[in-house]
Amino acid sequence: MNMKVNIAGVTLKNPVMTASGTFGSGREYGEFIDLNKLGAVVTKGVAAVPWEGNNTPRIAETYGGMLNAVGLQNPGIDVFVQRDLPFLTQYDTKIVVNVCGRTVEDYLCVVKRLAGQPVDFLEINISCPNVEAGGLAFGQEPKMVESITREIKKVAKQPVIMKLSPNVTDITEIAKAAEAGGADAISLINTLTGMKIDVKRRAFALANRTGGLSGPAVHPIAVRMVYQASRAVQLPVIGMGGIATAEDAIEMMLAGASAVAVGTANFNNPLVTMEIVEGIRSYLEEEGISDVKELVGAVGA
Amino acid sequence: MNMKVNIAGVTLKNPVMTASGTFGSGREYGEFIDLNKLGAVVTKGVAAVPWEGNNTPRIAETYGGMLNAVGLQNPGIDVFVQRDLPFLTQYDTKIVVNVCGRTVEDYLCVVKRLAGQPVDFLEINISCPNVEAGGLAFGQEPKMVESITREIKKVAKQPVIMKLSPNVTDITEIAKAAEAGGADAISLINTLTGMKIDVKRRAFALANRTGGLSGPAVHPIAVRMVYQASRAVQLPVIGMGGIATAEDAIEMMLAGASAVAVGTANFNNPLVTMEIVEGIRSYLEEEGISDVKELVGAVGA
Amino acid sequence: MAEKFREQAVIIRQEEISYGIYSMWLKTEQIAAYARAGQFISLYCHDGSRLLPRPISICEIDGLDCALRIVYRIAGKGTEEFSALRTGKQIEIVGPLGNGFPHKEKKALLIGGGIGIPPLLQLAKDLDCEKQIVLGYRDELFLKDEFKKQGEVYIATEDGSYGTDGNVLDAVRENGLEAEIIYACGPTPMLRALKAYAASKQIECWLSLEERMACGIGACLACVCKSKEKDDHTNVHNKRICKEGPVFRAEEVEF
Amino acid sequence: MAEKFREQAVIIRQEEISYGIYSMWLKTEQIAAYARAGQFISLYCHDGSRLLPRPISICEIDGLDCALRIVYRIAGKGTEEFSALRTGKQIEIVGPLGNGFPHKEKKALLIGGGIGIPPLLQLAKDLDCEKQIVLGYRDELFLKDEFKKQGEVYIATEDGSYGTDGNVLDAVRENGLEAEIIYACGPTPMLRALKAYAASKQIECWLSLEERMACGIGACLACVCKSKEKDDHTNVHNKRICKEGPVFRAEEVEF
Repeated sequence: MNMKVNIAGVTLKNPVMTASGTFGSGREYGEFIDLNKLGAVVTKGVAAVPWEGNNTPRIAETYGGMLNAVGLQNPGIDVFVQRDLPFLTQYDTKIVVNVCGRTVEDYLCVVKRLAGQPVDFLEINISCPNVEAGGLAFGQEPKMVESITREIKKVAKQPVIMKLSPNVTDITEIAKAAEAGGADAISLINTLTGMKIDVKRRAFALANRTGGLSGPAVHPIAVRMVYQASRAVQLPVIGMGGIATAEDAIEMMLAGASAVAVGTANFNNPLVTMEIVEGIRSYLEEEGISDVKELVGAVGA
Repeated sequence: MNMKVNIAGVTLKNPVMTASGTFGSGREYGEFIDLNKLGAVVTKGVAAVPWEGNNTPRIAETYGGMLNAVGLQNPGIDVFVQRDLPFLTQYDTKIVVNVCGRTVEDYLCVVKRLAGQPVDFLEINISCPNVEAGGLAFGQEPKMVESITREIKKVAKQPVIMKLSPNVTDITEIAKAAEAGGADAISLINTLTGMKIDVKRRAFALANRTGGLSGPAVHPIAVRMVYQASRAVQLPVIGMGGIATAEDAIEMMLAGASAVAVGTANFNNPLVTMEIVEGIRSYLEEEGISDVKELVGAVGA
Repeated sequence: MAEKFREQAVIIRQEEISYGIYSMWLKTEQIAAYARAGQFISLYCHDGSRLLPRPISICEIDGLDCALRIVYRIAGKGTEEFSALRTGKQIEIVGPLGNGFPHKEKKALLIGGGIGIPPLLQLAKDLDCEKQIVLGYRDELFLKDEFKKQGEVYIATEDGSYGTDGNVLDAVRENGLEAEIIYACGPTPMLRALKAYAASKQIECWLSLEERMACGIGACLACVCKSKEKDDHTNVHNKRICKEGPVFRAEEVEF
Repeated sequence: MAEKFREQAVIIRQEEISYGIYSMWLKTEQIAAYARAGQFISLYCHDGSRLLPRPISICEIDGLDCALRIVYRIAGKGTEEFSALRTGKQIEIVGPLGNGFPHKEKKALLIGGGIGIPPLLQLAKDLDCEKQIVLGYRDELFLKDEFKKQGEVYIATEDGSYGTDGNVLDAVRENGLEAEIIYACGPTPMLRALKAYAASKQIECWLSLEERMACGIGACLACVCKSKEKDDHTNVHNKRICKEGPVFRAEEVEF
């Protein structure tokens, strides 16, 4: 049985990746799981310089999900390259570095710095709802998405995945803009902007007031957007949003994703990625499907 | 203690309404609860002529929520006026008639027909994701929202509530468009477009492929949008989206809603609206708040 | 207006009577006293991630003890949750819901297929007339002996391991069964075949239909089926399975 | 790298020891054998609507029986769920997490406030030195007698119903307590006051902090506190409470 998938010319041993921001640079979850068994590790977003992130509380639980407003705290590209990347290259898995910035120049700086590094993909975060400048502001306007994609592609030495926001009227327009800008793949969905209020204190649950909603609660929205986006462009789609079981991952692939990323579910179960890899394998066996790639977009077929 | 709220000059005995489409015209839930105890009953959407709705399956459960694609099946305005309205007027509660249409003329036809009827509010559904024409198409474009609101206001004899879709990049633009068109109030959120795929059959769970996501899963998105919209306009806001407990309702009011509507939670517990009314009352007592109106927008105060 | 109740029912006992099929007796306050054969109850999950009630047909009614029996198959996580409930545990239910079977004094064929078999048991007990019972299974049998106490039972199995090798209509034909009225519940292809059979033989035929439900009480319009005539309530060619049904005259509905 | 485990622990026993405060003994496979005073475990809810683990401090460790004790307050639906678990029930836990208290052989003040009291019990048992224990409560006392077995105990209550009328620092002053080292856990205002007190008296001071957590293992960066120096791991002025903490030198952190 084949579990391998190919994204923009790079072969992953299986379609299960981690979702940026939930998995650090792999070190912490590496105490629970064998990172060699992942299709890819997607790092926490890294910027040109260290970012302090938002004030606390940065997190709030919601019904079937959670809100986060970490605000892209990160140690900056230098420490990342010196410390985190060498940690990851010890493992036989693909490395996707998530890149964030407040300006186009910020993004370009990180992308250039990674040019000679042992990195398999760049994932460009233009969809973080929790930072004042950059992030989501870049990801909601098709023209902006196209132009930032084009700028990044000019300097990138690795395939570029544009990570899209679900906080838009029409996801297909944004996906097409990324494609027009030359993206090698798209990933979606980032989190949905949400809010929680503590009724006892009559105050915001998060210091940042709003946060990004993730977890199983948002899965049906993610499946819909992956379905729409994958039919709107020729690019491979990496599907994420509330995947917590092998069934959820398979559903995402049937909708049109070539690979999937698991995020919030790690917090509920540090071993969940391993269970999903095994669950997909079992499903293929039970259904008599010899190649996991046959699932991609196979809904209604 | 005062539980009364005022929306566009109409006084409701308490801020708890039902959400359109989940409550029929009140008859079925009237077998479980005392409709007299509701702030208002919001009817299922009614159109100029009977609508057959979508094929089945029309419903799918999701994690902490559900998808529906009923497709606005309704008996048409004539039967509604002859049969359902007289049923509702037996009760000492306010009546909000939800109006749907495929064209502007459809909406106007229903609104005119209701002009002389014992109806307290019109709620205009420009945000249903489950019909081919009309519905959502009207609700995602600010210019369209403004113009349809203006047309309706020209003929409406009751206060007009515009019901907004969350499937937009910027809810404040849509809210402002409704205000510019002359709306008396806005209600939000309608459902978020979602999809579920049955992995065993590798087929869509809903005949309509996509459906509207509702339930506690979406509550944080609703709270955020109510917060944003209520600060963008001077209109009263009716908050809905995943309200299942008194706490959820209070949270929505703290975010800026003058009243709330309870939808999907009725399916989980037919008595839930009564429990929410009582729960709000208890909260006010415990917190020493003498007027429920003090909650409106009081987050962070 | 039919009486409906929301109650905390208590599990009297539960057992697995066939692979993945469970029989549960529930103590109710009022529901059993009002229930009729062919009606259903809505059962609510304890787990908060599952919001919608599971509609399950009533298999037996013990009005004296105010107890109800349901027999259901594990079809997902909700029914899996129910199957783990032990004696004494509570479960929230709403009922009785739907119309139930009519009771006519005519020579009857009661035909059940798979998990459509259980609702016919109470009907078989209630009907005071000549009755023949046809039960169709994939392979493993259940409830057979209980039906035998109520009348002549004919079995069909898809794998041919017991009785007629085939479906319920094969069993009807193989045994030359005749009737003035058919009551049936089972998978859609079986009901379609029975509708055609009854029409060709001009036999009165009542079918219990199934569809995904949300509210279970007629408010949400999720669980409709197409109807031949315009329905009084909906004013379109749709009938609510949870309210006007689940039992319909075969000619009334298209499915 | 510290050993961490995910396990299905089993409830040995549980009781309410004060209004809304529960004491639970858990049988673990490995976690208890590796745990130290001041560390915590993550407990996962059964109900699917609650996804995030609840971090709860370890109150006592029985390494021989591989058992752990936690004492926690019902603060929401998750802890309410835990409080209903009876002997023999399972619960998923991850641990041991965090750094725990250092063990120094110096004359010690152990200071706990409210639900910050329990983690000091194991520390009190472990510390082989002169120790004075100060416990601050709003009103109702708990764990007092267990602490008494470990050293001299001084009590402060906010309502003045027992011991010093006031907070833990009032009790320290009223009793003229002196020490070379302070270990403390409790509400933020108390910890702030202790930090200032220790600085003014130039006493070594270790504080156990709290913050909303998601992963509990250092990956998500939710539960940070401001640090005086740039942190080695984060490369900014933030420390992860779940990983570098929850116990910090008072001077290291700003909160």
